[in-house]
Amino acid sequence: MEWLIELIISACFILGALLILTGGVGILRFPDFFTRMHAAGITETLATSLILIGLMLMAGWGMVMFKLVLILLFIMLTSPTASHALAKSALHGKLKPITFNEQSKE
Amino acid sequence: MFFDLYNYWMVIILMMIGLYMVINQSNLIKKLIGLNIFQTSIFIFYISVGKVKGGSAPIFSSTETLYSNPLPHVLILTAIVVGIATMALALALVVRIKKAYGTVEDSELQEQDH
Amino acid sequence: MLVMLAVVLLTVMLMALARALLGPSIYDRILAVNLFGTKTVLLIAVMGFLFGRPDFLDIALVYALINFISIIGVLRYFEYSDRKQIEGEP
Amino acid sequence: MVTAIAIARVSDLFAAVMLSGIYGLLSASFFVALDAVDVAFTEAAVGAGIFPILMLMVLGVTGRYEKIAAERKKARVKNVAVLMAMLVTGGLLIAGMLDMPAFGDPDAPAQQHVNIRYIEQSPEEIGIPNMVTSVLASYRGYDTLGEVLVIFTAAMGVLALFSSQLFSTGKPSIKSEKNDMHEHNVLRIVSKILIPLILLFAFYVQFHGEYGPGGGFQAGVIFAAGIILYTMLYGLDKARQVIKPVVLRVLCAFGVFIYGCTGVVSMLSGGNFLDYSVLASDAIVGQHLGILVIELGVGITIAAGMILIFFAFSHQAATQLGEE
Repeated sequence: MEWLIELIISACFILGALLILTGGVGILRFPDFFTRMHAAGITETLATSLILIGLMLMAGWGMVMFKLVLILLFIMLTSPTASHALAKSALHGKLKPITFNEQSKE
Repeated sequence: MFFDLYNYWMVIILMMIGLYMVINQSNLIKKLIGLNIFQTSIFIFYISVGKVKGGSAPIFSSTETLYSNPLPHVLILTAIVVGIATMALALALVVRIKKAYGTVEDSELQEQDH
Repeated sequence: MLVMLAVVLLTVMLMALARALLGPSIYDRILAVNLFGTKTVLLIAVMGFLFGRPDFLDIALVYALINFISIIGVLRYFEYSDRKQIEGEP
Repeated sequence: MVTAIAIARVSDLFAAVMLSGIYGLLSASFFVALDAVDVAFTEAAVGAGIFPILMLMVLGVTGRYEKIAAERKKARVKNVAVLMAMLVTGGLLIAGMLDMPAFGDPDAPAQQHVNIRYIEQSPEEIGIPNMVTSVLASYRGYDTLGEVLVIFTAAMGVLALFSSQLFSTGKPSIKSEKNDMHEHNVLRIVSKILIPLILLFAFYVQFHGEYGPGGGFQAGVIFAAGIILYTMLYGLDKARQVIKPVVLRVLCAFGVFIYGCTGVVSMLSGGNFLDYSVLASDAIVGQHLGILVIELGVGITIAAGMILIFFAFSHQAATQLGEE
């Protein structure tokens, strides 16, 4: 049983770390704002939940676990909302020259 | 020797950046941001003085015996909140200046005064 | 394991910082700040476990909240002053 | 930590503010690494939350870009002079720093004096685990009283500078509708869920400050942040209906009043000013009571003061926008 939990924890951490790294590379390398946002937004939620779940398994039952669940809940709620709002206002604020490469790519 | 004191070097660098911004930027808001950096460098200085190697956060627990110094924490804790309050006051002054003079650039302000 | 995680988080924070410095548009910077904030939450949680004092999680919680609030605030006032600049310079 | 250099170089003020937000986050995580949990708490809420928001509101009033073109000519000489001044000051500081004890040295002079007493005696004398709180509220009660007064005064100063109609409860200002973020429906719904949680969390921080990181200062700021979120999403007028500025003003003074009264009461019951041990028959219970009341006073003042400052700025920005 112990080794199973250990295994899950390490799997969570490694996956999370990989995802975060992908997001980081994405935010550096992608050409325009919306693709960057895509890279950041997608990896962020999944990686965060993976890492937090790993930490939860590490902590076991108790107050710590409860707080981790709270953090996870908050991040699940706020991070997509913030991304959404950001994308929306970037789309609305057409005054900034945001390069829209979609047409040319397709 | 130099590596033992690295926190102080960082503090000095930050402090000089803040000083540079306060002296050399003509925009009043930029000056305020510089002031904020200066302030933070002093916070870091206090906190790093209070740190004890191997110590833990100054909240009692049964497992820890060595704690960092709580006194600088107290001072800085209040200083941060006081800092934001005074910063708000300064910003209010900037807004009033903008209203009265129509600009927040230092040089233009001086021209208008003469 | 935890150390590895912390190092990865720090790397990504550096990347986000680079994006915030380079960022051609203001939205890029906001995005980078957002990413940076989330990573800080994680880093603090991990650090709490690393130092063996999980009471630190309170701070991570505050960060999650404050990060959200500041993003919203930035967005709101950015739109707001943009509108003003449009009105001011017809 | 070298974010600061970048801040100095960027001329777009918005970018500078965003960077200073990052800077706040960074320095807060630095504080965590240095064991200053309570400080990190405050710096997180203030440096990364409230400070950028206030800055942005002011930028909305004063304009976004700084003017650089005219400055460049004479800037050369000035730059050299400033750099010289910086080098001299930096050199002096470095010379002074060489005598400082090494980082993290447990035998440093700063670790030798009152600190030992605080660490070793405070569990017996005060009876609460968080040393920062016990030092803050009990040993250094005078300082804290002074600081709360400073914040109170600053809030009053901001109000005095914006001699506004913030307190006229009658007609709502005319052009507030268009700032209400009506288009962000998702935001409004999510925030509706979040705001009660934030306020609840603020209370948790307030009353948990004796056992974990937290206390009046942090709780006040977090509470204010919750209200600020509400104000940003629903507009100033709605928020003013929820919390009347007049009430806030009274509360702001009331917090200081509670604090001072605790001192006077403890004096009347035979102790020194702000000596809580006499408040109850048992010294430790008295200390508990005193710290609880005082933290409450601090929390009320900070929350009310911050919200007042925010309201004042937001009102000012709205009227300024209307005038142009």
